[in-house]
Amino acid sequence: MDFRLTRDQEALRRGMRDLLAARFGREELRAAVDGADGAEGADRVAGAAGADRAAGTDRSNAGEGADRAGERSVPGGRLWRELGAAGLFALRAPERSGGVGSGLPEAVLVFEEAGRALLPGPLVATELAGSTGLVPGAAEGTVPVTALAGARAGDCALVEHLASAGAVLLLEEGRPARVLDPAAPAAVPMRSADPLTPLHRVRAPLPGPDRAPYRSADGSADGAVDGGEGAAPDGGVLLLEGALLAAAQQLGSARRTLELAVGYAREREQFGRPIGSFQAVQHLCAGMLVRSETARSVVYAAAVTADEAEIRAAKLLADTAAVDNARDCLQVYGGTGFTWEADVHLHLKRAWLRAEQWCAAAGSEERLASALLRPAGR
Amino acid sequence: MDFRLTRDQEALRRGMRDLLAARFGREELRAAVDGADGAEGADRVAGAAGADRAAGTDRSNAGEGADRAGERSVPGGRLWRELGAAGLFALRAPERSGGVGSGLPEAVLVFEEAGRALLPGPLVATELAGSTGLVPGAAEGTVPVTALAGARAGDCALVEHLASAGAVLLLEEGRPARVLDPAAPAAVPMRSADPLTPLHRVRAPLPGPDRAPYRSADGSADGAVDGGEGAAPDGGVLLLEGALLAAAQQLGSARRTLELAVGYAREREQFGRPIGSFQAVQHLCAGMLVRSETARSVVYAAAVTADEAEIRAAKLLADTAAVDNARDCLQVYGGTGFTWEADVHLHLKRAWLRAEQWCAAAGSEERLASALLRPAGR
Amino acid sequence: MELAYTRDDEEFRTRLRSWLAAVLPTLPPRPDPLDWPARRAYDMGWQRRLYDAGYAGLHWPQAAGGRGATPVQHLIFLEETEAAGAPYVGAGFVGLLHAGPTIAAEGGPAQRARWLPPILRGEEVWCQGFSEPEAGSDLASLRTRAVRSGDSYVVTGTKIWTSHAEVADWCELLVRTDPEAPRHRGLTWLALPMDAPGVTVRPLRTLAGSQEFAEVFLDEVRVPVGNRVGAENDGWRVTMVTLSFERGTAFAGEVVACRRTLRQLARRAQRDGRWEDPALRRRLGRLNAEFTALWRLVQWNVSEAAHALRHGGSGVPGAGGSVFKLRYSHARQELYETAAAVLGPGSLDLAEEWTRERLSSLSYTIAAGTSQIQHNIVAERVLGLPRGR
Amino acid sequence: MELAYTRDDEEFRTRLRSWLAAVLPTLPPRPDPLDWPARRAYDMGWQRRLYDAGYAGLHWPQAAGGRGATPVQHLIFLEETEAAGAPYVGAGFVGLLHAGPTIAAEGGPAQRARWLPPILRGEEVWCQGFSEPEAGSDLASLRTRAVRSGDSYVVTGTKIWTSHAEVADWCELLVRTDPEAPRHRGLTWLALPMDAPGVTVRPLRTLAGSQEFAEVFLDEVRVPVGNRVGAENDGWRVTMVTLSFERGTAFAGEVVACRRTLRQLARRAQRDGRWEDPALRRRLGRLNAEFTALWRLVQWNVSEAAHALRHGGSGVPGAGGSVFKLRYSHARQELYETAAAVLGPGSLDLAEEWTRERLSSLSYTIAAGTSQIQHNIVAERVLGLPRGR
Repeated sequence: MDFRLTRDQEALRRGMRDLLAARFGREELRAAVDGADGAEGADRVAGAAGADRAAGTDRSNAGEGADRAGERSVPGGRLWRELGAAGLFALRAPERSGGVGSGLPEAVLVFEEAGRALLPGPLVATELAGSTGLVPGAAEGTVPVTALAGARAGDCALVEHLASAGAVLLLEEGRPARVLDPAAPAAVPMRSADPLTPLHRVRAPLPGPDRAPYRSADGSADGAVDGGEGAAPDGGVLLLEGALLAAAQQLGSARRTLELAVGYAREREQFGRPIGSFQAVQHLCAGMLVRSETARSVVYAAAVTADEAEIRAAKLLADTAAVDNARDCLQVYGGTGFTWEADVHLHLKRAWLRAEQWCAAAGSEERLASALLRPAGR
Repeated sequence: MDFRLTRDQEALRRGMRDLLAARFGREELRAAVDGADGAEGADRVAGAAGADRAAGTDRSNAGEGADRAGERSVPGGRLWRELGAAGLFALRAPERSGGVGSGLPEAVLVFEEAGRALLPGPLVATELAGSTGLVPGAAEGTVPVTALAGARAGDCALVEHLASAGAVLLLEEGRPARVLDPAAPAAVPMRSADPLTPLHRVRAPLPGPDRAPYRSADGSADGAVDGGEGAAPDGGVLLLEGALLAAAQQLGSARRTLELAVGYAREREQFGRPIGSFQAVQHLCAGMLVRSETARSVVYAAAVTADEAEIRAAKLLADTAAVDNARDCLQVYGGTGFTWEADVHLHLKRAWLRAEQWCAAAGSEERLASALLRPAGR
Repeated sequence: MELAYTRDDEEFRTRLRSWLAAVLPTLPPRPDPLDWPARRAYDMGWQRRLYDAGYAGLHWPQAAGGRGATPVQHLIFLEETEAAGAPYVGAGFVGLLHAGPTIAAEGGPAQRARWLPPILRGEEVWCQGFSEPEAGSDLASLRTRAVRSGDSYVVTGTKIWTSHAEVADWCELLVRTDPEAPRHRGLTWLALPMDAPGVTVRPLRTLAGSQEFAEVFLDEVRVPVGNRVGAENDGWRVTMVTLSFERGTAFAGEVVACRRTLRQLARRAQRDGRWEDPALRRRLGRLNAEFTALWRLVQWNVSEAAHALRHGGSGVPGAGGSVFKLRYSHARQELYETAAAVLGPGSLDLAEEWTRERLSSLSYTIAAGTSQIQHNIVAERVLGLPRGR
Repeated sequence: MELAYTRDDEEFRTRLRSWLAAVLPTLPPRPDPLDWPARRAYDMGWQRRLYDAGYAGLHWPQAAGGRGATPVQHLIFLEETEAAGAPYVGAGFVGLLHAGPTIAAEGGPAQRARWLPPILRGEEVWCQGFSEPEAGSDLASLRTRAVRSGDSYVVTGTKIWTSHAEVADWCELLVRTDPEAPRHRGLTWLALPMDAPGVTVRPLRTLAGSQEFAEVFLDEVRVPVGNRVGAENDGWRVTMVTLSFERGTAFAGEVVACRRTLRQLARRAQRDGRWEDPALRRRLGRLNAEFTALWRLVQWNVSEAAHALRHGGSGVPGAGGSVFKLRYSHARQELYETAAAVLGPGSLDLAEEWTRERLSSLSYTIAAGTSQIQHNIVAERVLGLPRGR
């Protein structure tokens, strides 16, 4: 047992961090936000008497601002293709299929970096589609894939980046994964709280085979699947893998807001000294580290074991770490953090969103409770 | 509207505080604890090979140590008779029945002082019995009365001070209050966590009229009830009044542990200065004040309005204030607070106990939730 | 412990309620939240109606043109207007609740005559220029400089978190006149005309996406010496006198509103089938207890303030308000966190007012003194713990 | 990221497991918790068996008579002994985990030869005399005085929170030898024979009612100068070297035990009908996640320690341990609060082990550095925030 990262893993992480710093640094992030914001902003003032209002924006398209503006980071756009070339979406595909042949741990490290950088787009579903080969073009980053994941009858499920997606993964426990046409789900656009993640809501019952799926993943429709290996992967398995990758993003975000808070606490002076010398601020920051270190240990372990209970535990703790760290970072920043210009709110909103996606808390808590009643292994 | 205490109320509170300081100060408190502890301690070492073990203590009597030792404060003993003479148990009885003729607000102030002083004994039930005249001798403090309150079929209910009680109030919602013989409930002694409150547990279904009640409060058995006014009070009403008096005790405890913490934080030095000058300790203490002030406002208001929802709100907030303040006081005291000799644990244990008595949290939360669905009055 | 209102107070309430019932249907439609001039017009129109009906400056001293009402009547006013859905004080906030009372308490006769009546009549809007980018929790560290030059001060600096700056006529400004003096000394209170040359207002967008606030940039703005209230270098005292001119009524209307909001949330939970979740129900039940208690805490503080006023004091000390603010800030955030739990995925939808209010609620533990600062105030000023270092 | 164990480690585990399966049934019955001599005999008997089987001083360097096992093997040892229900280290705690390692690192050859073998063989019990009534969080403020007199130090003072003092042969004692020196200077480490004249042990009762701890009163106790480890006035460094001789394994056995306890609690909830309460179920589910994560955090810290050791370090710095301790203390308290919620009224019954453990768990945020102090350590030493004043 040596839980630490291997040299290759460290190098992979460093490579992804450098790539994102070069291609999606703070400037690109804010450009993407401003782009999305322009469209959304135009929508917001519709109906207002403001002199500079932008007229004629169709409300149903408002959420797609993120895709239209901030050109580089548009799903399927230039950055996505670069990320695809770097292997982000095919890390776990076998090398013979053009993938990298890595495992979940490597995917987790890379997604942690994506979460840290607030990289937008339907990354998780595209990785699942790319690594399983379910959707051609996903691995290369040219066909963004989104997901309808784990919704049960009566649920109201979120779908992100539907307008820019080339396919929708439909993931249900106990059934093979299916690939739907993005036009298939009866989706209603939302005004997304996360400026970089346009959202639709879909109310289950979900579209069945009779509703013209883009392609059914069991091979019954056109197109071969997964290099011709036949049976589509189980929806429940992909759901858990997706939850783990989302947890990794949450972890990256939690560690980033900790960095932001500590940096600010060192620089910002009030009452003649850095606020980081006040116990109240120190304890907020220390609590943030405790959260992110604890979440990290279980996220990495879940990547190694791929155990259902452990993945659910990882998602629970990473959700809490991301949301609570963003909240505490905001508190450390004070008024500065309450501005649109600070990045804190982007982390908080994305963390809120991801906590609702890919196995939300209540369901996982129930599963983890039930697991306690089963005889313990050693 | 003038929410502040009247002069008479201030005087009443001051009188009770002075009386308790004179008759049940810290020395008497610790003597009572040591007395109870001697009996309980003897029980604890039974079976041990310790040289000083006391042999032959019947485990089933262990909980009654509090009643046998610490003579002054034994329910029904000298202090109780003095408190009876001061009106503690008949504050709300009409003057023509020998009571004080006060209202719930006065009872709340007096019970707040009792909670502050950690006065032992079945005070709440005895006051209910004394003020309603349900049990002769209750008002005078010569007949301690305990209660079986609000237990539903299948519940396991706590009864305190059963061995020293002369009667048991059986309080059920929607039914008249009844008075039972202390021998009636099939009670099993517990090893009480609170050294000053011996406990039994009774499993519902509770004893019915066929099981030889001491006296049925609807007048069907011997003895006139409530000055001959006929119908016994509703069990649900007494249950709520009991909850309010218990909340008042919790409030007194919460305010006391705040005083203790602040006093200790001012005196105790570490790192060359009073620990109360450290923000971490300051914030613990400030949080305690916020809890006790908020709880106070709703406890006092509930005493005025006697509204069910408000009483339940008062009990919820007072329970939380008492328990959390005791916890934080312990944290401020550090190791010192972890000793048996410090009073902190007595407050914590009593607060835990009272939180389980007289309307526990889950039921009240449900009621308060349902109340939100009813049309709001103004 | 008397929660019933006196006959006088009940009559006040009845009159107010009748008036509200009559006047509210006559109001124009609410303006768009992004249309500042329309909002100003709406808020000033409401203030004018209050003035005409004798409710303007309810809690101001009669000598300042107010009604000299008791804190209890002020509380009734806030409760009834909120319950009736009347407009908020809006653009009148700073004038009525801070700048006006400051001028009433510390201004000269001419200043009072010039500035107070237009506030009461809804003719002039004030904004507040206290906070600065480098002076948040530590207001005394503010850097905006004012240099005396003849009959004027020449003011240069940046103010932040200023509400209604876009439509304000005046700004109550705290500036540094003596850079050599210790932090709390050397500050001066000025009334800045917002149309003075050198004043630039830039909207400040919050994380909630709203533009309720602005930054105000001051570039060698000349402010006549006659616009100074109080002595030069005495601005800290002048300001603090009024900041503690608080009679337990702060946030009182909001507590009334939160209680209504909570009932709406419960009905929403019922509608969406979320009521079946006992954990959520209990959370709602506990919030009911919480806001019940907070309303009583308001009444307690108002009673204390009324008592203090009757005995010559000015109202509750700011520290009592800190206890309330700490609890209320937390309760309000918990209310909207609970709303998010009720909405589930819908909590990500900005079309839901719940979502927008959840974002706004994040400011409550930061604005007007972070919860960290409030804890310090309570520990040191109320509990008398030794000062931290 | 490798969670699988090496073949060597798996063989170590298999051998240990077989040995435990063979030896545990042969142990005498557990002694009564209040019978100190019986407890000593039991714990020392277990240590002797470990010694005979080659497991004594597993993590000690071989030069000190230990096995020089890796931190990973130490972790396996803690996991397997806990899982098998083997005895705890008990009365051997201070000798094996603190005083022994201190002597191994800082003692002279004669001192090592005198004190280390009896610790490993289970022949001598050590206790710890660090904390004092006036020196809790601030250990450097300790006041117990030691005055040099010929070949001895004459020691006077009071030590508190000393475990196993009643049956200890030796006490590792931190005393002040230079009252003029700054707080952390002027301290000296001494090995005190507990049978020396002037030593009085008084049991200290905790709020849990137990007497696990004692106060030790020292009245002009003579300690030979030869019992000093390290230089005079260098005791702080000597002590801290060993306090940070921590390889991520602290509380590892407890985490294994908590996970078992949590499963028992779930079954208890099921038995008592409390499983029907979804709020309670979810709380148990979240605890499952929490302790899963804590176990992984232990493995992470052990891996870091093993790596550091391989590269010449001494193990994890104490600050990494602070992160773990903060989280674990809170999780343990939450575990027993949840147990109280499961038990309801039964949570007031001391006959329930849950109730007694709930009381004991209260010490976790206080003992060995309060959570407040741990937060400071994390903020300043790990995050590098500026020192508080």
